[in-house]
Amino acid sequence: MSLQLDFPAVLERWPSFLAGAVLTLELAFFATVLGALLGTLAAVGRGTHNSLIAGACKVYVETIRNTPLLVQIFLVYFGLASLGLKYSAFTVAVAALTINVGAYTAEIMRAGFEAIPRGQIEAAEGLALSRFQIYWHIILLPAVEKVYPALTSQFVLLMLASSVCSQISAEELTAVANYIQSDTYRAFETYIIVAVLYVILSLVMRAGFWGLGLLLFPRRRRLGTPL
Amino acid sequence: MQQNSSSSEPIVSLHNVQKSFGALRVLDGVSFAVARGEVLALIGRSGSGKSTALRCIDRFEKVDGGEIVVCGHRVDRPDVNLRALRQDVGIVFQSYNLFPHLTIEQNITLAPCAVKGMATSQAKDLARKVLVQVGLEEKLHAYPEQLSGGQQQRAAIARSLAMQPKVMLFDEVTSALDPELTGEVLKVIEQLAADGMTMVMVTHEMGFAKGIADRIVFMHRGKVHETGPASILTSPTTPELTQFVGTGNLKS
Amino acid sequence: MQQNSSSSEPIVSLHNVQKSFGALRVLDGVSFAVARGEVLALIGRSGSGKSTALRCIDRFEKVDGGEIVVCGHRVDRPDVNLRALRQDVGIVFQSYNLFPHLTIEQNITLAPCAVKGMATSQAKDLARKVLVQVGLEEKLHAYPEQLSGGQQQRAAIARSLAMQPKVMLFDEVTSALDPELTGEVLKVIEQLAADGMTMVMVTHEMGFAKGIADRIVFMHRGKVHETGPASILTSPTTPELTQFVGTGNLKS
Amino acid sequence: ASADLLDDIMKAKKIRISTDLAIPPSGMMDSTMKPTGSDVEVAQMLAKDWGLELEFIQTTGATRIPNVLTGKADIIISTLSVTAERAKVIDFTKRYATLQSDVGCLKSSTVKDWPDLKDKSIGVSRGTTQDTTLSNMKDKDLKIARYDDDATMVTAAVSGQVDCVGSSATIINQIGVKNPSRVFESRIPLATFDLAIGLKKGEQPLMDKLNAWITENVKNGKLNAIYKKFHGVDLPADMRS
Amino acid sequence: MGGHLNINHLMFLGQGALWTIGLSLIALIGGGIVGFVIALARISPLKSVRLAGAIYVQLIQGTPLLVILFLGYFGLAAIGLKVSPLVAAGASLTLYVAAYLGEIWRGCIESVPKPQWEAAEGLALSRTQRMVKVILPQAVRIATPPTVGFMVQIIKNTSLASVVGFVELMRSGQIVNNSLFEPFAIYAIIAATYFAMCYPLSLFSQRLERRMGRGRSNLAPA
Ligand SMILES: Nc1ncnc2c1ncn2[C@@H]1O[C@H](COP(=O)(O)OP(=O)(O)OP(=O)(O)O)[C@@H](O)[C@H]1O
Ligand SMILES: Nc1ncnc2c1ncn2[C@@H]1O[C@H](COP(=O)(O)OP(=O)(O)OP(=O)(O)O)[C@@H](O)[C@H]1O
Ligand SMILES: [Mg+2]
Ligand SMILES: [Mg+2]
Repeated sequence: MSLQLDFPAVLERWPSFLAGAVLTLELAFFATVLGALLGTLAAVGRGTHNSLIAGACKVYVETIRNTPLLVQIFLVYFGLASLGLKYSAFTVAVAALTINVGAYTAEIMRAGFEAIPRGQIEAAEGLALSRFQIYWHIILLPAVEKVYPALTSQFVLLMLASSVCSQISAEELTAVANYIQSDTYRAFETYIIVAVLYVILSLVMRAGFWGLGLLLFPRRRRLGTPL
Repeated sequence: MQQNSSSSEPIVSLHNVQKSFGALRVLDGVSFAVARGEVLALIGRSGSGKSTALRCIDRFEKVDGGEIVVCGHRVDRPDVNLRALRQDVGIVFQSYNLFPHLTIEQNITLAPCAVKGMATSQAKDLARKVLVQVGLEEKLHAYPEQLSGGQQQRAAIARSLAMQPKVMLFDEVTSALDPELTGEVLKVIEQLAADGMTMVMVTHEMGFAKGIADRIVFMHRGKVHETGPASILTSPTTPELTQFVGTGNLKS
Repeated sequence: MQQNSSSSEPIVSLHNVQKSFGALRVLDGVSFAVARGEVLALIGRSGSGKSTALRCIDRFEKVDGGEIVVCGHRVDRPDVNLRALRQDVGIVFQSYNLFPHLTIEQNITLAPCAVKGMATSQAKDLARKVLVQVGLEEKLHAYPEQLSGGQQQRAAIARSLAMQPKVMLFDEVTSALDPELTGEVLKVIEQLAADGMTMVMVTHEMGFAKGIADRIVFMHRGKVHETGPASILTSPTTPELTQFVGTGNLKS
Repeated sequence: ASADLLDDIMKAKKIRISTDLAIPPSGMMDSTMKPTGSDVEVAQMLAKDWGLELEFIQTTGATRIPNVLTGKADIIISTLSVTAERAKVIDFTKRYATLQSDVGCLKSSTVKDWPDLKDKSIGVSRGTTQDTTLSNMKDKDLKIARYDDDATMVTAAVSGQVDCVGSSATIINQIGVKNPSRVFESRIPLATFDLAIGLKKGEQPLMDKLNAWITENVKNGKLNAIYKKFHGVDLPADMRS
Repeated sequence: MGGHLNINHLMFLGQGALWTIGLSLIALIGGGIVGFVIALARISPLKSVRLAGAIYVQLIQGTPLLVILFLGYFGLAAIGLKVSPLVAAGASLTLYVAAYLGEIWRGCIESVPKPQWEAAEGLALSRTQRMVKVILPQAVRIATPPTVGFMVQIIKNTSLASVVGFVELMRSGQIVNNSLFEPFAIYAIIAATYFAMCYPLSLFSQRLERRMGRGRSNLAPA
């Protein structure tokens, strides 16, 4: 064991770590909210009878899912700048993450939609509910409940993936870590601290989703059974 | 949207309706009509196409040929206004299909609020009223899975009643009910009939059909094989119906 | 594993069984016994606990108190050998629960092959045989969703029969069957009874109960309220049973 | 663990050098995808002089140091600027080159001195000494945008995401080559950093031998030749004398 | 520095792509096997096994792959274990993928309706038989889209193996880009290459989904 670990030398920069963690959480929060919206719309869009909308949603989902996030971020960031549009790194990061996670959410939601028994939809149709109302009242919540674990994982994954935003000068946790480790050359200490911080952040997010689940699924709260 | 229908004019009419699933011809030229206030019982052995006929009336299946008119809606046409049709028609399925994530009260108030724009408080009163009708008022805040099968079916009927449709379609709704509750539901349905409700019910309970139906349609292999007043059950003319009600006597 | 059971010793016996869901006491000291070869009908209004009692016998619910012995298995004990119990007990549910990803034949052959190690060809012969018993031989290669409700229920019965259990439990299995098919199933069940099969059936069809059951257990609010031979249905002693069968007369 | 790293290297007849091949012009790939650059040639010369086989350990900016700390590489030649903070973790030889850093701005801009940089964004490579130097000028109220590597920073400058860059003169001049409508030039000198070879702490014999090698090759002008070949300028006069 | 994109650059990128495929295969096979075990552990009747599974999943899912790779490679070396980059990357990716697949699959298994479990139980099928013959075939259908979604992510995430010295697709692109300074052209090529590797997988899953759709249940009441 030739390695001397010196955590205090790195930990004394805790305000930087904290600022990075907060920014990571902010990125994750906005991208989660907007991405869930975008993804759900895309999932609904893929299920419509309008082949133009369905096709556009399919192209969106497939393109995003099959190319790396880093490339997407670069294209948004430098692409916008080349068009003369300058937004802050944060705005661009949120936009790119939203576009990215929206595509994954769309696929997961689609699986959830398809898991709703046809009889449920027929019963709703028989009650003269419109397509929108059926989605809103009958399909959405049970579908989300069915795929909630997958969704939770996907959004935590998004939070971890937001580390590539360091590439476009967003000062999130990984960016802070890279700065500190190249300034101090204490890579082990820095990465171990960052690993712990990410675990904490992911627990915070999971706790958030768990709490949200309690609000969203009152039936589960009372009966404890999945749909 | 809805044509004027005098009491003699049928509210539901099927004319030479055809329907196949792949190679299987399930409805093979079915015709019958239901007048306003009439209660029609659709009987026949399993697989004879009863459920399919009922589903065609509310356009859960598109027909391959023939004509279906319900409350003035041309159901066979591709441009039929589905939502208008289904505000006029209430349907209760063989499998209850309550919405599992909503309480019984929410199941019932959903459509009146969302479709008819009813105020929440008014819808809740309505929910209580229809639940009393089916004897389930104490389950207002339960979730469907907390109910036994019979209770679920009654809740599903209540949900349909709450939309106050012009025609009600029932697909073996009493299958899961014990005699006592069947009686209660029967009373509800009799009351509905007295209020002028038109009803089509698929049933295999001959006693029930006899007691409530104004007219019987006996289906056999996708065709209307025999039709007439309830009395045809006691004096059938075709050998198929004779056999059908004959074996049925085992039950009573 | 199985104790010797002389024909007088009960195959199924419940003694003072208690079961609550949360605050709701569903079984409140239920006791009855079923002798070998006996057919017992469990009747009672919706929510009286019939399904729950049946589920406790096959240990789909753990009881809170009391004693249940089935074919020598102490079902109330935590260490009961579940797989051995369920080889001796066949159960058919109110909702059919066929496996949607398997054909009817695969649904039926699954357990005999997997549990009893039966050869595939032998199991297929068996599948054909039990499907003939329930009148469904032509649906051998269909998937459950391609069948009507009645057909699904018959397939579910066939699946259970294929395990050739010592006791069969039925929970409103004829609910979705028309009179003709009910008659067929009834014959199957009579034949099973003649072969010495012990059966417990939850049913709300009084005619059916009268025709097939050796003994009736009438449940009311989680208790066995009245019990006796089929004749108690025509001459009930308690006011509750009187009311129950009284309204039931509407049906026949 | 081993008593003497120099002995090990000589016995193995092979030296493993950790070099980042994605930071031109120090380490990069030529058009036939062979390693090239000033650091690469320094490494090649060192191996040749010592009669050793050379193995480049592929590394990224983040893993240059862990590679020598965990014995996966023997030394680092990868534009390491010497700072007191870093010297706590690894040992540095004497300098073998220097790195002149400037703040570069658009040729058309009016920036002359620090106050002019107010409200201008300055792109840097994250964690470089330029970054650290600028970040420590808290009183000057600078807007610093940090990118993960030089290529991204240059792209940001080319595409207009930043107004200025803090980098080596070589890279500042490179921007105009990529986009002739946005030519950058050095405006404010930032600092000159010493570049040194990095090695694990406590390897004195290896350190002495490396220092001797550097002294010799600074004197005979070989290191200066390499530097000039890739950076276009001579090493500073005080170093050559 | 500078110059133009030539055949050597493309071959270098191709080599990177081969590494990406190789690393992905290791991650998917290793992660799939371990992930299946994790999914079973998470629904085990034994509380201690469930807890162990949950802790494993929480820890791995909460840590970025970059950090796992870094600690796996250098961490092991730091405590005196010499592992080759391939072993380190393979093991790290396996651990990482297993945590995600295990969790996704658990959710899918649990979403098979309860009556199906009961019906299988009533037929005296053993726990294994219930799983293999009744629950898993139904769970596979709902599991396919998220699984493939994640597999595609893994292909792209292998790029992080560059931290332990792999010059795979993304890293080779960065190296080429840093000597050419042609980010748009090079990232477009990288994007297209990733798309070419990932899209067939997406298509495959869609076909699978359609083929399995035939046994779908829509009739189970209650
Ligand atoms: N979606 C479908 N695809 C293929 N065949 C179907 C479909 N729905 C029904 N069938 C078949 O059509 C026939 C008629 O079915 P239907 O449900 O109308 O019968 P039913 O008279 O209601 O019977 P039951 O009394 O058993 O409910 C049956 O043979 C059934 O297998
Ligand atoms: N899992 C459960 N959780 C809570 N309550 C339940 C549950 N299962 C059943 N109940 C309640 O227990 C009571 C008895 O139910 P059970 O299903 O045994 O009735 P039943 O006699 O079979 O009625 P039916 O004839 O309608 O099927 C009902 O009030 C029901 O709401
Ligand atoms: Mg039917
Ligand atoms: Mg019941």
